[in-house]
Amino acid sequence: MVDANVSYAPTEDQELIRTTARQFIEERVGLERVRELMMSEDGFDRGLWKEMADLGWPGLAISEEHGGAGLGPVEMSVLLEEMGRLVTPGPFFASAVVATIAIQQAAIPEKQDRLLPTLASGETIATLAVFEEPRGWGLAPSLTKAQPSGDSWTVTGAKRAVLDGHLADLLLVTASTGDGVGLFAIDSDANGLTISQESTLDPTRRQATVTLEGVDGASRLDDGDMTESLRRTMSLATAALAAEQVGGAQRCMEMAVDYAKSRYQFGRPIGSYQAIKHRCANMLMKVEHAKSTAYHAARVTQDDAELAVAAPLAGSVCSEAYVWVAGENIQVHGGIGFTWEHDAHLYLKRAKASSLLLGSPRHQRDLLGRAIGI
Amino acid sequence: MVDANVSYAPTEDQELIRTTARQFIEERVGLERVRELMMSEDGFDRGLWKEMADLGWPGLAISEEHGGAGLGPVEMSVLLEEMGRLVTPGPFFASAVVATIAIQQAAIPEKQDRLLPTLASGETIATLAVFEEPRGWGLAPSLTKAQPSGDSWTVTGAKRAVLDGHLADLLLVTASTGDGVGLFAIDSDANGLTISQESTLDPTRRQATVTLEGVDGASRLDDGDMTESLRRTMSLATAALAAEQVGGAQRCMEMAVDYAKSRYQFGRPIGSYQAIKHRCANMLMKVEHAKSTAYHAARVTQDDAELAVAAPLAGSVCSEAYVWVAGENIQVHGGIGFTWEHDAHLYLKRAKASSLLLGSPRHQRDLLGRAIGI
Amino acid sequence: PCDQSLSERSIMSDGDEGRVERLVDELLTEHPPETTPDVEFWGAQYDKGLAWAWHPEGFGGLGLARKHQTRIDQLLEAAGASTENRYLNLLGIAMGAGVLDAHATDEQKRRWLRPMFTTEEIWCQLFSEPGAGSDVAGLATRAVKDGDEWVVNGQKVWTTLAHIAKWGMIVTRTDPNAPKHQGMTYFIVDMEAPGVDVRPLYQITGEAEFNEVFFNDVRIPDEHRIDAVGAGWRVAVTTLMNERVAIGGASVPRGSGYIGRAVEVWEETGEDDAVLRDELLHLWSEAEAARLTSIRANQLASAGIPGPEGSTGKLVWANLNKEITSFTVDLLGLDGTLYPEGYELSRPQRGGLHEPGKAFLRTRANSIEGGTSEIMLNILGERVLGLPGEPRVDKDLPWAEVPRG
Amino acid sequence: PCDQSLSERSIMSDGDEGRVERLVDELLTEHPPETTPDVEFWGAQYDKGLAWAWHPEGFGGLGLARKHQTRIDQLLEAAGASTENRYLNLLGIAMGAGVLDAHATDEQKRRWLRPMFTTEEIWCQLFSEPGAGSDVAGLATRAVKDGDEWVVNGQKVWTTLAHIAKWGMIVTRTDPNAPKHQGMTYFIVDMEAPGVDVRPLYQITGEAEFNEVFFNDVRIPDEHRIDAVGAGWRVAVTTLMNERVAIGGASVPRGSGYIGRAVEVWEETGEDDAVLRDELLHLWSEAEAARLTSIRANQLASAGIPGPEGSTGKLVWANLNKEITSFTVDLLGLDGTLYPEGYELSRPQRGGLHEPGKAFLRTRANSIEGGTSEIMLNILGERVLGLPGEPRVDKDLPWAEVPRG
Repeated sequence: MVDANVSYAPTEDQELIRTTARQFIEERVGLERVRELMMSEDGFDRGLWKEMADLGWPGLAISEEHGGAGLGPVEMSVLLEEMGRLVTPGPFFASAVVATIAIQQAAIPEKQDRLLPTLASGETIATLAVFEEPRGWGLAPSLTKAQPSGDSWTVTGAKRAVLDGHLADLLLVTASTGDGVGLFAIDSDANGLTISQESTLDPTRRQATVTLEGVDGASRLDDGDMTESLRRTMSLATAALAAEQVGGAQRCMEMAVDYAKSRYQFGRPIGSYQAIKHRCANMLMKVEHAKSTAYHAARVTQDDAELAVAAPLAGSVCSEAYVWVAGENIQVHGGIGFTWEHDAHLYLKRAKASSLLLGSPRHQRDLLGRAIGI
Repeated sequence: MVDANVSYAPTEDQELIRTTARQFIEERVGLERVRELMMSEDGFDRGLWKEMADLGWPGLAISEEHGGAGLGPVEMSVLLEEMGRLVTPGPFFASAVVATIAIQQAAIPEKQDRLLPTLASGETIATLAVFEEPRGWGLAPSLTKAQPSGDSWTVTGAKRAVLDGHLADLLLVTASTGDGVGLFAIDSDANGLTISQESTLDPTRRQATVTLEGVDGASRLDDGDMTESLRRTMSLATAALAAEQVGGAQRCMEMAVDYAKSRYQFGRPIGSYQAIKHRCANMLMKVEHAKSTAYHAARVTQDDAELAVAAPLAGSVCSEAYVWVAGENIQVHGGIGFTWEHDAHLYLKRAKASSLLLGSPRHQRDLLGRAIGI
Repeated sequence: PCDQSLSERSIMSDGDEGRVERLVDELLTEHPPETTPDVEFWGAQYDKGLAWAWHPEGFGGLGLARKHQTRIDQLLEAAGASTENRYLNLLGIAMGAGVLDAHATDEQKRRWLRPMFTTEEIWCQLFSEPGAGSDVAGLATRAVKDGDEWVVNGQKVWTTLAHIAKWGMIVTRTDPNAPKHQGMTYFIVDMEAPGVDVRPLYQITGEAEFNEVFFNDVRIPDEHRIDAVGAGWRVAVTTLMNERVAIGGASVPRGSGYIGRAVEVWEETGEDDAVLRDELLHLWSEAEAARLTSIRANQLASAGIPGPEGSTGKLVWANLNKEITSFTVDLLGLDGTLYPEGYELSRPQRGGLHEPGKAFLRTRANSIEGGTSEIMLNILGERVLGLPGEPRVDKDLPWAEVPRG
Repeated sequence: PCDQSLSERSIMSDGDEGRVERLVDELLTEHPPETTPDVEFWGAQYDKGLAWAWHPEGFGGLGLARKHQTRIDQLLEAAGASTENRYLNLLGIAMGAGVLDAHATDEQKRRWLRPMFTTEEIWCQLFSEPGAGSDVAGLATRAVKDGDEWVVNGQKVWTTLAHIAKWGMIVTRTDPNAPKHQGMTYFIVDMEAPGVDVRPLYQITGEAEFNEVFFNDVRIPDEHRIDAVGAGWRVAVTTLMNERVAIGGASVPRGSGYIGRAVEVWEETGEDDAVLRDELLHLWSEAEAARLTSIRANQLASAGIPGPEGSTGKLVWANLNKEITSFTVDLLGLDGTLYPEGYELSRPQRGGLHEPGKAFLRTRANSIEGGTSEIMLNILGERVLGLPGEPRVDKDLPWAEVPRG
């Protein structure tokens, strides 16, 4: 039974990462900066990205031989939880998490040697382009095809929901090769490549639609079919997103509880009314459950079979918890929580969008069912 | 639009039926009697049945030419609502509602002339045997087959969830005839017929399992395929059950509200706490919604297309409302509500069983979807 | 009480229908809708007493029962006359007029009713404050008597139409040392007066349907006071009565509104997942049950049969709207993460709620605006079910001593 | 505080492990489990101080830290010795012993602890009353001093094991004119004494897990009083502490319990409806999240990291058990309307909860027994989140004057 050997108590290193991350994000990012970025054209602050790079964050989970800190998914989940706490904008999740995982899972060693160092240093911003259909979250490319031409490949097709595609230097595109699925690295300035930023429900995390019309010079990263490693990539990405969702949900609960203590109506703090008190208690329960599933998923990434259970479990539980808590946080705040000037809506938008980004809770439960044989 | 010509305000006759019914059921049935019957062997009181017959209840919705009162489904729904209020035991629903509807919908005139008068008078207790599979609520007989022999038929097969089958004088059995579904009248003492009473979750409404081994002398009631009239029969039965569910749900809400006013903890009536107050308010909303759907269904029985929407709507909404309210009623009562001596459990058991008797809410929604094209 | 006697009178005299129809004919012949400017037409309608039939003659009415107004509007609409003023000046014509009819002096009615009805003067309502949301009676905006005038200081929020309104119905605190419900006074304030500062209040959609209104030493003449000094709460209640009735009361066609939109999206996307279908059907059922409930409530109400059916509407629709629009976004899958119209801050565009994303955001307020769901549940529990209230710590204290954090 | 200093001591002396193991070896050699009757073995175990390691020597303990007991039980079970007494006399060994350890005199401990541990004397708990459920401190069972005895009159409910118990832990009202929390006194009552009437309390399954206990002029010697007169609430709290920890604290294997049964039924029935599957997976996810939460809570607790993870268990499982068992009945379709075992009134059979119908009924009490979910939510909100309490109308009144309807 997997339970026995999983330890959930944070190590000192992890606590250190948490403290540093929280301090940096509160001081250097902060919700005021988040608001500026969310109204800006590209929602990106290169200076901030540079500072994160200097802290070694993009390379946190990249091996030392590739210039990273060589830490694991648990440390990354701590960092993501702290980023989620303040709905931190920027391409970190797209590049340092999803794209990096994709390369680590799918790329052959020499390709990893080539790509990972500049991702670790933050010089390169990469993103994974995998989805084609608006619904279903299918991973098998049907529109996008790749054909060998010389020692490189030509890719044609279209992708949607490409996270921060408008900022990416490097696109990692999945395409069918005839004998399976391949992962192709394409520079963002390649001919025939069109990247158009979309307006997103969550203005703190942007997306682009990508079309590829006979894009030449694509470099294939995998050797043969990557279906399996793509599945694993999405599991790991889901687990990572869950950690970010936990951070946001926790913050929403804290906002609601603080307000319930300080807001008086009819001569009493609203938190003294059971309608509010019990809702806050339910928030606590949902957040604790979300944490348990996210922490578990981050700790079993080495165990394929367990990850196949833990990732969709965390994906569905954390998505539903975050959307619910973010919504109830607005209700606890009443009118003020519905205003633009209040921060509550930043979390609601992040929560709702995140719950659909890598697969809806219902889709995640389907994956879970396959994993546990239901 | 159907709304325009549906009137929900009760007529004076309907109010009169309600008053008489409530008085009779409270005085002559009453929950004490219900408890005796529910612990008795067959859960039936022939004397009580006789009294109901004297009031003309079994024939309430049977035409006057057949010895009934010639009233309609709305009047019947008022009576059923009152019966549901006190979880009235006995074969009324099985015989005076479901079996009667089946004959009215499916039987040819001369068969109706033969069967309805003794049903109207209460001399005959009949029941419809339709279900064969434990799940799915399929109406097409797969196990039960009928073959012509002379001027009657021979029926072989098995049926489950036959309401009050152990009390029935007359079984109405659906069977496949090779060229469709037929409805067959079989006397309960026929050779080859085995009727075994089952122990039921709801001890106030009994069931039997029925097996037929080459039962001769079955009289076919329909002329040709009754698939359509069977579907309509089930819709009408669902609408009728919904009225009964409304009566029970309303009573549960009243019990909870009364208790919330009179029960003190910490020096206050528990109804002054929002946890209880808001739950009671939610009970009210669910009960009002249930009423709206049940009253609507009872009033559109003449409009096939609208009934196909209204019946499953009422079936799912009233089932879910009743189960929820009956459960919350126990919670509002706390420990005492969990005791055998308190009446709360009679309603919970009736509610839960009723929600599965003619099709689960999920099944009803499926029917609804087909009717509205979703 | 006054309404009461009026409706009795109207039951006695069956000639009222005839009189109403004759006056409508006159109005239509003297001022043909197709050639008469709306404002002029509405003025003439007022002068004939066809604006609020139940008002006394001379104040836009004929002293008849309320039901006659329905008839009048039907006749006018049938004849192609516009009744848009009832929407354009909603807060005035639906709420303000009721307040004036019940509490104002004849002089005040004469001053305000006609231009209100003609929409020459738009009205708004100034009740809620940052510190007084559910607890409106806790409001802190001060009004201090100074000669024949009152000097008002404070802030109001959630004020619709304030940016185009000429007059505002404002409740103020005039005696901080009286218990909260007794120290309030009600005024009609000139929104163009010096010291009135109206600012758009942007909501989470990026749009500003509402305003914040700041009052800095705004002077209101005493003749703009409604009812007695200290009677403000009584007048405010009259106003709020009308408000909550307005929300969730109306009955809509089956499958319309947000659930209709959800079904559209279901069809547009060609989605066929059994789980989502069941969820859609579940929401459809809830919406249809709520719809039938309000139809039933309206029927019973007009049949004079009292019942709880009416009280549940706002609560139910608030929850349903939130669930349905959230589900509709889910139906879109990855497209649900998009927000085509973007977020630049602006005054609302009409019909924007066709967009599932915007509808999802906007409906978050449904369980807050016009009475939070928590308050509505209290009302349902206490007024409809007769459950006891909670111990009150604020009722009898001087307002100034009520704890406010 | 006493525990505190003990555990400090045990940290200092590493020899404790050795001592414990030596004593266990002695016990096992002197009283080979396979040949020694359980009661005799448990007696010997007590005499060696291996019953409650943290108790003082001579009272079934060795004055060590609690953790040592876990080790002891592991060693004994490994050697094939029975620890069933901890289940057979659950309320005594898990709760009663703690009460005696904290509040009783040495003489009382000497009298009661050994036969409690050997199960020769079964214990029960007499707190709840018909009028005092969530509000236990509102209890009305009177005890009046008469010479060296107390005369008890009143009724207790929800008493497990009362029908086989020799001793009952009872809280009584000894001063009705003191505020509710101050007028109570705690006794150990002889359940075989004249005037004690134990009746089975049948629940909605038809089974009686619990009893009602009536007291008519039951006399309790003053030496059976625990702690001071008027200190009853303090002692009761010690008792309740242990109770709530017991519920929902333990961690179970994945997919076990009610959710495991639901999956079994899913497989047995061969059901494959996508909607029911998603619902099953939803419940499975909730159950697994709750399970992981209690594992995490236990880890953090034993790592000495305080957190809220522990407080949510009972609440969550109460709701989950109700939902899961209700869904399991639905999975059975028409068979869900059956109740194979029937309803004749009886004492419970073990393992009856394998039947979905009975499990559905039994779990309705999960959100009531051992603290209603409403109370648990208050505790979570106030003690864990630090939200303010509600205004109390009963706290400072003399108990006799507290309104009770």
